Amino acid sequence: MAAALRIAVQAGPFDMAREAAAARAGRSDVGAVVTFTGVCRDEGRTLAALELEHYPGMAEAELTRIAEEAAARWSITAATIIHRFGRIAPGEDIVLVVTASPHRAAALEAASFLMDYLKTRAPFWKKEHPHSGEGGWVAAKGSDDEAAEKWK
Amino acid sequence: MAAALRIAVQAGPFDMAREAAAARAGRSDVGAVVTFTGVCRDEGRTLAALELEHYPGMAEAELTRIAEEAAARWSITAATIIHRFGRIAPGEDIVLVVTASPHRAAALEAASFLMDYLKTRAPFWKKEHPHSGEGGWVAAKGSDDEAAEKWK
Amino acid sequence: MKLVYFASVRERIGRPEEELDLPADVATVGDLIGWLKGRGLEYEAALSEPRAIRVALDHVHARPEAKLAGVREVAVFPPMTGG
Amino acid sequence: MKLVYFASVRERIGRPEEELDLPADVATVGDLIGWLKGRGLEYEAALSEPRAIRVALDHVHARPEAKLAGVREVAVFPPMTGG
Repeated sequence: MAAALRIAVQAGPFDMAREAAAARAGRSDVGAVVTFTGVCRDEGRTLAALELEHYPGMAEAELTRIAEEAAARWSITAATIIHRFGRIAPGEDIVLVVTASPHRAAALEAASFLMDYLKTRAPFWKKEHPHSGEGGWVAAKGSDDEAAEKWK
Repeated sequence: MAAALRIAVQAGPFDMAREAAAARAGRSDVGAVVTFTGVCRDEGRTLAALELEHYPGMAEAELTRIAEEAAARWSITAATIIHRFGRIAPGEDIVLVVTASPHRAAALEAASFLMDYLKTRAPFWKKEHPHSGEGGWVAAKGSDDEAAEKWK
Repeated sequence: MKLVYFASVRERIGRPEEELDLPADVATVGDLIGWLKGRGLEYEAALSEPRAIRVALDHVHARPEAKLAGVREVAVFPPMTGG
Repeated sequence: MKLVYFASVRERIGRPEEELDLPADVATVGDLIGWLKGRGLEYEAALSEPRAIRVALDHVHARPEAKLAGVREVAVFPPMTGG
Protein backbone atom coordinates (compact mmCIF):
# COMPACT_ATOMS: atom_id res chain seq x y z
CA MET A 1 0.00 0.00 0.00
CA ALA A 2 1.58 3.29 -1.09
CA ALA A 3 1.49 5.55 1.93
CA ALA A 4 1.59 9.34 1.71
CA LEU A 5 4.31 10.46 4.13
CA ARG A 6 4.64 14.00 5.43
CA ILE A 7 7.51 15.06 7.66
CA ALA A 8 8.04 18.55 9.02
CA VAL A 9 10.48 20.01 11.55
CA GLN A 10 9.47 23.55 12.40
CA ALA A 11 9.60 26.25 15.06
CA GLY A 12 5.97 27.33 14.72
CA PRO A 13 2.77 25.59 15.75
CA PHE A 14 0.87 23.08 13.64
CA ASP A 15 -2.83 22.68 12.89
CA MET A 16 -3.81 19.19 14.03
CA ALA A 17 -7.24 19.25 12.39
CA ARG A 18 -5.82 20.35 9.05
CA GLU A 19 -3.14 17.65 9.18
CA ALA A 20 -5.70 14.96 10.05
CA ALA A 21 -7.94 16.11 7.18
CA ALA A 22 -5.01 16.07 4.75
CA ALA A 23 -3.98 12.56 5.82
CA ARG A 24 -7.35 11.12 4.75
CA ALA A 25 -8.10 13.41 1.80
CA GLY A 26 -8.64 11.96 -1.65
CA ARG A 27 -8.96 8.34 -0.56
CA SER A 28 -12.13 6.34 -0.06
CA ASP A 29 -10.48 3.33 1.59
CA VAL A 30 -9.59 5.08 4.86
CA GLY A 31 -11.50 3.60 7.80
CA ALA A 32 -9.43 4.94 10.69
CA VAL A 33 -7.53 8.14 11.38
CA VAL A 34 -5.43 8.44 14.53
CA THR A 35 -3.76 11.58 15.84
CA PHE A 36 -1.26 11.80 18.67
CA THR A 37 -0.40 15.25 20.00
CA GLY A 38 2.45 15.61 22.47
CA VAL A 39 1.93 18.61 24.74
CA CYS A 40 4.29 20.52 27.04
CA ARG A 41 3.22 19.96 30.67
CA ASP A 42 3.90 22.55 33.34
CA GLU A 43 5.29 19.93 35.76
CA GLY A 44 3.28 21.07 38.75
CA ARG A 45 3.54 24.73 37.75
CA THR A 46 7.33 24.64 38.07
CA LEU A 47 8.14 24.84 34.36
CA ALA A 48 8.44 28.19 32.57
CA ALA A 49 9.30 26.67 29.20
CA LEU A 50 10.96 23.82 27.35
CA GLU A 51 13.75 24.48 24.89
CA LEU A 52 13.88 21.93 22.09
CA GLU A 53 17.25 21.56 20.39
CA HIS A 54 17.48 19.51 17.21
CA TYR A 55 19.97 18.38 14.60
CA PRO A 56 18.86 20.07 11.36
CA GLY A 57 19.02 17.73 8.40
CA MET A 58 19.27 14.56 10.45
CA ALA A 59 15.99 15.29 12.25
CA GLU A 60 14.07 15.32 8.96
CA ALA A 61 16.04 12.31 7.64
CA GLU A 62 15.46 10.21 10.75
CA LEU A 63 11.76 11.05 10.98
CA THR A 64 11.43 10.08 7.31
CA ARG A 65 13.14 6.73 7.98
CA ILE A 66 10.84 6.10 10.95
CA ALA A 67 7.73 6.91 8.87
CA GLU A 68 8.97 4.66 6.05
CA GLU A 69 9.45 1.83 8.49
CA ALA A 70 5.90 2.27 9.81
CA ALA A 71 4.58 2.25 6.23
CA ALA A 72 6.50 -0.96 5.53
CA ARG A 73 5.16 -2.69 8.66
CA TRP A 74 1.50 -1.62 8.67
CA SER A 75 -1.02 -1.17 5.88
CA ILE A 76 -1.35 2.56 6.37
CA THR A 77 -2.37 5.01 3.67
CA ALA A 78 -0.75 8.05 5.28
CA ALA A 79 1.66 8.97 8.05
CA THR A 80 2.47 12.49 9.19
CA ILE A 81 5.09 13.53 11.73
CA ILE A 82 5.55 17.16 12.71
CA HIS A 83 8.08 18.02 15.42
CA ARG A 84 8.64 21.52 16.72
CA PHE A 85 11.89 23.01 17.99
CA GLY A 86 12.84 26.12 19.93
CA ARG A 87 11.12 27.54 22.99
CA ILE A 88 7.80 25.90 23.87
CA ALA A 89 5.60 27.01 26.77
CA PRO A 90 3.42 24.75 28.94
CA GLY A 91 0.17 23.94 27.17
CA GLU A 92 1.74 24.26 23.74
CA ASP A 93 2.08 21.35 21.33
CA ILE A 94 5.47 19.71 20.77
CA VAL A 95 4.86 16.89 18.33
CA LEU A 96 2.08 15.58 16.10
CA VAL A 97 1.70 12.11 14.61
CA VAL A 98 -1.17 11.26 12.26
CA THR A 99 -1.84 7.86 10.72
CA ALA A 100 -4.61 6.74 8.37
CA SER A 101 -5.48 3.19 7.40
CA PRO A 102 -8.36 1.03 6.22
CA HIS A 103 -8.22 -0.71 9.63
CA ARG A 104 -8.20 0.59 13.18
CA ALA A 105 -5.48 -1.68 14.57
CA ALA A 106 -3.00 -0.64 11.89
CA ALA A 107 -3.66 3.07 12.45
CA LEU A 108 -3.37 2.76 16.25
CA GLU A 109 -0.30 0.52 16.26
CA ALA A 110 1.52 2.59 13.64
CA ALA A 111 0.89 5.78 15.65
CA SER A 112 2.17 4.10 18.81
CA PHE A 113 5.24 2.80 16.94
CA LEU A 114 5.98 6.23 15.47
CA MET A 115 5.89 7.85 18.90
CA ASP A 116 8.02 5.15 20.55
CA TYR A 117 10.60 5.27 17.76
CA LEU A 118 10.84 9.02 17.45
CA LYS A 119 11.28 9.38 21.22
CA THR A 120 14.44 7.27 21.14
CA ARG A 121 15.73 7.84 17.58
CA ALA A 122 14.86 11.35 16.38
CA PRO A 123 17.64 13.85 17.22
CA PHE A 124 15.79 16.23 19.54
CA TRP A 125 16.77 17.21 23.06
CA LYS A 126 14.68 18.92 25.71
CA LYS A 127 16.03 21.45 28.17
CA GLU A 128 13.83 22.56 31.04
CA HIS A 129 13.66 26.19 32.11
CA PRO A 130 11.95 26.33 35.52
CA HIS A 131 10.39 29.43 37.01
CA SER A 132 13.06 29.39 39.69
CA GLY A 133 16.26 27.49 40.33
CA GLU A 134 18.45 25.54 37.97
CA GLY A 135 16.98 23.88 34.91
CA GLY A 136 18.78 21.41 32.76
CA TRP A 137 18.66 18.79 30.08
CA VAL A 138 15.92 16.21 30.43
CA ALA A 139 17.38 12.76 31.07
CA ALA A 140 16.50 9.98 28.65
CA LYS A 141 14.15 7.42 30.15
CA GLY A 142 14.87 3.73 30.20
CA SER A 143 11.13 3.19 29.78
CA ASP A 144 11.33 4.91 26.39
CA ASP A 145 14.03 2.48 25.25
CA GLU A 146 11.89 -0.41 26.42
CA ALA A 147 8.88 0.97 24.57
CA ALA A 148 10.92 1.18 21.37
CA GLU A 149 12.40 -2.28 21.92
CA LYS A 150 9.01 -3.94 21.93
CA TRP A 151 8.62 -3.31 18.17
CA LYS A 152 11.82 -5.20 17.30
CA MET B 1 -7.04 10.80 38.72
CA ALA B 2 -10.50 12.27 38.11
CA ALA B 3 -11.19 11.97 34.41
CA ALA B 4 -13.63 14.19 32.53
CA LEU B 5 -15.86 11.84 30.56
CA ARG B 6 -17.99 12.95 27.62
CA ILE B 7 -20.36 10.56 25.86
CA ALA B 8 -22.60 11.48 22.93
CA VAL B 9 -24.81 9.43 20.63
CA GLN B 10 -26.01 11.59 17.79
CA ALA B 11 -27.18 11.59 14.16
CA GLY B 12 -25.16 14.60 13.08
CA PRO B 13 -21.43 15.02 12.51
CA PHE B 14 -18.90 15.89 15.20
CA ASP B 15 -16.00 18.33 15.23
CA MET B 16 -12.89 16.34 16.02
CA ALA B 17 -10.66 19.36 16.56
CA ARG B 18 -13.13 20.94 18.96
CA GLU B 19 -13.49 17.71 20.93
CA ALA B 20 -9.72 17.27 21.14
CA ALA B 21 -9.32 20.86 22.34
CA ALA B 22 -12.05 20.40 24.96
CA ALA B 23 -10.45 17.17 26.24
CA ARG B 24 -7.23 19.01 27.17
CA ALA B 25 -8.69 22.38 28.13
CA GLY B 26 -8.14 23.80 31.61
CA ARG B 27 -5.44 21.34 32.65
CA SER B 28 -1.71 21.87 32.66
CA ASP B 29 -0.77 18.23 33.33
CA VAL B 30 -1.82 16.89 29.91
CA GLY B 31 1.16 15.61 27.96
CA ALA B 32 -0.61 13.52 25.33
CA VAL B 33 -3.88 13.79 23.42
CA VAL B 34 -4.98 10.93 21.17
CA THR B 35 -7.90 10.97 18.75
CA PHE B 36 -9.33 8.01 16.88
CA THR B 37 -11.80 8.73 14.10
CA GLY B 38 -13.66 5.83 12.50
CA VAL B 39 -14.61 6.62 8.91
CA CYS B 40 -17.08 4.99 6.51
CA ARG B 41 -15.15 3.33 3.64
CA ASP B 42 -16.67 2.93 0.20
CA GLU B 43 -15.60 -0.74 0.02
CA GLY B 44 -14.10 -0.51 -3.46
CA ARG B 45 -16.76 1.96 -4.61
CA THR B 46 -19.54 -0.57 -4.01
CA LEU B 47 -21.07 1.09 -0.96
CA ALA B 48 -23.73 3.79 -1.28
CA ALA B 49 -24.19 4.24 2.46
CA LEU B 50 -24.12 2.63 5.86
CA GLU B 51 -27.16 2.66 8.09
CA LEU B 52 -26.30 2.67 11.78
CA GLU B 53 -29.00 1.34 14.09
CA HIS B 54 -28.60 1.77 17.83
CA TYR B 55 -30.38 1.04 21.09
CA PRO B 56 -31.24 4.45 22.54
CA GLY B 57 -30.57 4.63 26.24
CA MET B 58 -28.38 1.56 26.39
CA ALA B 59 -25.96 2.99 23.83
CA GLU B 60 -25.22 5.98 26.07
CA ALA B 61 -25.16 3.79 29.20
CA GLU B 62 -22.77 1.24 27.72
CA LEU B 63 -20.40 3.85 26.27
CA THR B 64 -20.34 5.51 29.72
CA ARG B 65 -19.47 2.19 31.37
CA ILE B 66 -16.68 1.61 28.83
CA ALA B 67 -15.27 5.11 29.40
CA GLU B 68 -15.45 4.62 33.18
CA GLU B 69 -13.55 1.36 32.86
CA ALA B 70 -10.83 3.07 30.79
CA ALA B 71 -10.58 5.83 33.41
CA ALA B 72 -10.22 3.22 36.14
CA ARG B 73 -7.48 1.33 34.29
CA TRP B 74 -5.35 4.18 32.91
CA SER B 75 -4.30 7.52 34.37
CA ILE B 76 -6.24 9.58 31.86
CA THR B 77 -7.53 13.08 32.49
CA ALA B 78 -10.29 12.92 29.86
CA ALA B 79 -12.09 10.45 27.62
CA THR B 80 -14.62 11.34 24.95
CA ILE B 81 -16.70 8.94 22.89
CA ILE B 82 -19.07 10.19 20.20
CA HIS B 83 -20.93 7.64 18.08
CA ARG B 84 -23.22 8.58 15.21
CA PHE B 85 -26.33 6.74 14.08
CA GLY B 86 -28.54 6.87 11.00
CA ARG B 87 -27.44 7.04 7.38
CA ILE B 88 -23.72 7.66 6.87
CA ALA B 89 -22.11 8.06 3.44
CA PRO B 90 -18.59 6.90 2.47
CA GLY B 91 -16.00 9.38 3.64
CA GLU B 92 -18.13 10.50 6.57
CA ASP B 93 -17.13 9.95 10.19
CA ILE B 94 -18.83 7.24 12.27
CA VAL B 95 -17.16 7.36 15.66
CA LEU B 96 -14.72 9.53 17.60
CA VAL B 97 -12.63 8.62 20.61
CA VAL B 98 -10.43 11.17 22.36
CA THR B 99 -8.16 10.50 25.33
CA ALA B 100 -5.88 12.85 27.24
CA SER B 101 -3.25 11.90 29.79
CA PRO B 102 0.00 13.09 31.32
CA HIS B 103 1.69 10.14 29.54
CA ARG B 104 1.63 8.92 25.96
CA ALA B 105 1.27 5.21 26.66
CA ALA B 106 -1.84 5.74 28.79
CA ALA B 107 -3.48 7.94 26.17
CA LEU B 108 -2.71 5.51 23.34
CA GLU B 109 -3.67 2.34 25.21
CA ALA B 110 -6.88 3.84 26.57
CA ALA B 111 -7.92 4.94 23.07
CA SER B 112 -7.20 1.47 21.72
CA PHE B 113 -9.13 -0.13 24.58
CA LEU B 114 -12.12 2.18 24.06
CA MET B 115 -12.32 1.28 20.37
CA ASP B 116 -11.92 -2.47 20.98
CA TYR B 117 -14.55 -2.45 23.71
CA LEU B 118 -17.10 -0.29 21.97
CA LYS B 119 -16.83 -2.43 18.82
CA THR B 120 -17.97 -5.51 20.73
CA ARG B 121 -20.08 -4.03 23.55
CA ALA B 122 -21.80 -0.83 22.42
CA PRO B 123 -25.28 -1.56 20.97
CA PHE B 124 -24.82 -0.34 17.39
CA TRP B 125 -25.41 -2.33 14.21
CA LYS B 126 -24.30 -1.51 10.68
CA LYS B 127 -26.35 -2.27 7.59
CA GLU B 128 -24.73 -1.87 4.19
CA HIS B 129 -26.59 -0.28 1.30
CA PRO B 130 -24.64 -1.04 -1.88
CA HIS B 131 -25.01 0.87 -5.15
CA SER B 132 -26.46 -2.28 -6.72
CA GLY B 133 -27.59 -5.67 -5.50
CA GLU B 134 -28.59 -6.78 -2.05
CA GLY B 135 -27.11 -5.18 1.01
CA GLY B 136 -27.43 -6.50 4.48
CA TRP B 137 -26.32 -6.44 8.06
CA VAL B 138 -22.57 -6.42 8.63
CA ALA B 139 -21.46 -9.65 10.31
CA ALA B 140 -19.60 -9.36 13.60
CA LYS B 141 -15.91 -10.22 13.32
CA GLY B 142 -14.19 -12.81 15.45
CA SER B 143 -11.11 -10.58 15.27
CA ASP B 144 -13.05 -7.86 17.11
CA ASP B 145 -13.86 -10.27 19.94
CA GLU B 146 -10.19 -11.26 20.12
CA ALA B 147 -9.16 -7.60 20.21
CA ALA B 148 -11.52 -6.97 23.12
CA GLU B 149 -10.41 -10.16 24.90
CA LYS B 150 -6.79 -9.03 25.06
CA TRP B 151 -7.68 -6.37 27.65
CA LYS B 152 -9.13 -8.92 30.08
CA MET C 1 -42.53 -7.44 30.31
CA LYS C 2 -41.36 -5.15 27.54
CA LEU C 3 -39.22 -6.74 24.83
CA VAL C 4 -37.26 -4.69 22.29
CA TYR C 5 -35.53 -6.06 19.20
CA PHE C 6 -32.75 -4.64 17.05
CA ALA C 7 -31.12 -5.09 13.64
CA SER C 8 -31.61 -8.54 12.05
CA VAL C 9 -33.57 -9.82 15.06
CA ARG C 10 -36.00 -6.90 14.72
CA GLU C 11 -36.36 -7.44 10.98
CA ARG C 12 -36.99 -11.19 11.28
CA ILE C 13 -39.46 -10.93 14.15
CA GLY C 14 -41.12 -8.14 12.22
CA ARG C 15 -41.57 -5.59 14.98
CA PRO C 16 -39.30 -3.32 17.06
CA GLU C 17 -40.94 -4.08 20.41
CA GLU C 18 -43.81 -5.78 22.16
CA GLU C 19 -45.29 -6.30 25.61
CA LEU C 20 -45.46 -9.96 26.61
CA ASP C 21 -46.71 -11.84 29.68
CA LEU C 22 -44.15 -14.50 30.45
CA PRO C 23 -45.13 -17.92 31.87
CA ALA C 24 -44.00 -18.43 35.46
CA ASP C 25 -41.39 -21.01 34.45
CA VAL C 26 -39.50 -18.54 32.26
CA ALA C 27 -36.99 -17.39 34.86
CA THR C 28 -33.75 -16.70 33.00
CA VAL C 29 -32.52 -15.13 29.76
CA GLY C 30 -31.96 -18.63 28.38
CA ASP C 31 -35.51 -19.66 29.30
CA LEU C 32 -36.84 -16.55 27.56
CA ILE C 33 -35.03 -17.22 24.28
CA GLY C 34 -36.27 -20.83 24.29
CA TRP C 35 -39.83 -19.73 24.99
CA LEU C 36 -39.73 -17.00 22.31
CA LYS C 37 -38.56 -19.52 19.68
CA GLY C 38 -41.79 -21.45 20.26
CA ARG C 39 -43.97 -18.43 19.48
CA GLY C 40 -43.84 -18.77 15.70
CA LEU C 41 -41.71 -19.21 12.61
CA GLU C 42 -40.57 -15.59 12.61
CA TYR C 43 -39.20 -15.98 16.15
CA GLU C 44 -37.58 -19.28 15.29
CA ALA C 45 -35.89 -17.69 12.25
CA ALA C 46 -34.70 -14.74 14.34
CA LEU C 47 -33.34 -16.82 17.21
CA SER C 48 -32.20 -20.03 15.49
CA GLU C 49 -28.51 -19.48 16.19
CA PRO C 50 -28.13 -19.00 19.96
CA ARG C 51 -24.45 -18.00 19.56
CA ALA C 52 -25.55 -15.09 17.38
CA ILE C 53 -28.02 -13.74 19.94
CA ARG C 54 -27.26 -11.20 22.63
CA VAL C 55 -29.56 -10.06 25.41
CA ALA C 56 -29.54 -6.97 27.61
CA LEU C 57 -31.62 -6.53 30.76
CA ASP C 58 -32.52 -2.92 31.53
CA HIS C 59 -29.66 -1.68 29.31
CA VAL C 60 -27.02 -4.04 30.71
CA HIS C 61 -25.54 -7.01 28.84
CA ALA C 62 -26.72 -10.30 30.36
CA ARG C 63 -25.69 -13.96 30.11
CA PRO C 64 -28.12 -16.83 29.46
CA GLU C 65 -28.22 -17.72 33.17
CA ALA C 66 -29.19 -14.17 34.27
CA LYS C 67 -32.51 -13.95 36.17
CA LEU C 68 -35.43 -11.98 34.72
CA ALA C 69 -37.09 -11.19 38.06
CA GLY C 70 -37.58 -7.46 38.51
CA VAL C 71 -36.49 -6.60 34.97
CA ARG C 72 -38.55 -4.04 33.08
CA GLU C 73 -37.04 -4.13 29.58
CA VAL C 74 -35.39 -7.05 27.79
CA ALA C 75 -33.52 -6.35 24.56
CA VAL C 76 -32.67 -9.08 22.05
CA PHE C 77 -30.19 -8.39 19.25
CA PRO C 78 -27.33 -9.84 17.17
CA PRO C 79 -23.63 -9.27 17.99
CA MET C 80 -22.78 -5.60 17.80
CA THR C 81 -21.00 -4.09 14.79
CA GLY C 82 -20.58 -0.43 15.66
CA GLY C 83 -17.41 1.60 15.84
CA MET D 1 36.41 15.91 9.23
CA LYS D 2 33.50 18.02 10.46
CA LEU D 3 32.25 17.30 13.97
CA VAL D 4 28.97 18.66 15.32
CA TYR D 5 27.82 18.52 18.93
CA PHE D 6 24.38 18.81 20.48
CA ALA D 7 22.70 19.43 23.81
CA SER D 8 24.81 18.63 26.91
CA VAL D 9 27.74 17.45 24.76
CA ARG D 10 27.75 20.78 22.90
CA GLU D 11 27.56 22.73 26.15
CA ARG D 12 30.38 20.81 27.83
CA ILE D 13 32.72 20.89 24.86
CA GLY D 14 31.89 24.57 24.53
CA ARG D 15 31.27 24.78 20.78
CA PRO D 16 28.60 23.55 18.35
CA GLU D 17 31.02 22.27 15.72
CA GLU D 18 34.62 22.10 14.64
CA GLU D 19 36.81 20.82 11.82
CA LEU D 20 39.40 18.26 12.99
CA ASP D 21 42.14 16.28 11.29
CA LEU D 22 41.95 12.76 12.68
CA PRO D 23 45.06 10.65 13.22
CA ALA D 24 45.30 7.69 10.83
CA ASP D 25 44.65 5.17 13.60
CA VAL D 26 41.22 6.65 14.41
CA ALA D 27 39.18 4.36 12.20
CA THR D 28 35.90 3.78 14.03
CA VAL D 29 33.32 5.69 16.03
CA GLY D 30 34.72 4.10 19.19
CA ASP D 31 38.25 5.18 18.26
CA LEU D 32 37.02 8.72 17.67
CA ILE D 33 35.32 9.02 21.05
CA GLY D 34 38.45 7.71 22.78
CA TRP D 35 40.65 10.13 20.86
CA LEU D 36 38.36 13.10 21.55
CA LYS D 37 38.44 12.37 25.29
CA GLY D 38 42.19 12.94 25.21
CA ARG D 39 41.82 16.41 23.72
CA GLY D 40 41.15 18.19 27.00
CA LEU D 41 39.14 18.36 30.18
CA GLU D 42 36.05 19.75 28.43
CA TYR D 43 36.00 16.74 26.08
CA GLU D 44 36.57 14.33 28.92
CA ALA D 45 33.67 15.89 30.86
CA ALA D 46 31.41 15.70 27.81
CA LEU D 47 32.26 12.10 26.91
CA SER D 48 32.98 10.53 30.29
CA GLU D 49 29.98 8.20 30.21
CA PRO D 50 30.21 6.17 27.00
CA ARG D 51 26.70 4.74 27.59
CA ALA D 52 25.31 8.28 27.49
CA ILE D 53 26.93 9.16 24.15
CA ARG D 54 25.36 8.66 20.74
CA VAL D 55 27.03 9.17 17.37
CA ALA D 56 25.61 9.73 13.91
CA LEU D 57 27.62 9.52 10.68
CA ASP D 58 26.27 11.71 7.89
CA HIS D 59 22.83 11.89 9.59
CA VAL D 60 22.55 8.16 10.32
CA HIS D 61 22.85 6.59 13.79
CA ALA D 62 26.09 4.60 14.12
CA ARG D 63 27.45 2.01 16.53
CA PRO D 64 30.93 2.21 18.13
CA GLU D 65 32.33 -0.27 15.61
CA ALA D 66 31.15 1.75 12.56
CA LYS D 67 33.96 2.89 10.21
CA LEU D 68 34.68 6.57 9.68
CA ALA D 69 36.19 6.21 6.20
CA GLY D 70 34.37 8.39 3.66
CA VAL D 71 32.25 10.14 6.28
CA ARG D 72 31.87 13.92 5.96
CA GLU D 73 30.03 14.85 9.17
CA VAL D 74 30.16 13.16 12.56
CA ALA D 75 27.61 14.18 15.19
CA VAL D 76 28.09 13.49 18.91
CA PHE D 77 25.19 13.90 21.31
CA PRO D 78 23.46 12.46 24.39
CA PRO D 79 20.46 10.09 24.19
CA MET D 80 17.52 11.77 22.52
CA THR D 81 14.61 13.18 24.50
CA GLY D 82 12.23 14.53 21.86
CA GLY D 83 8.62 13.65 21.32
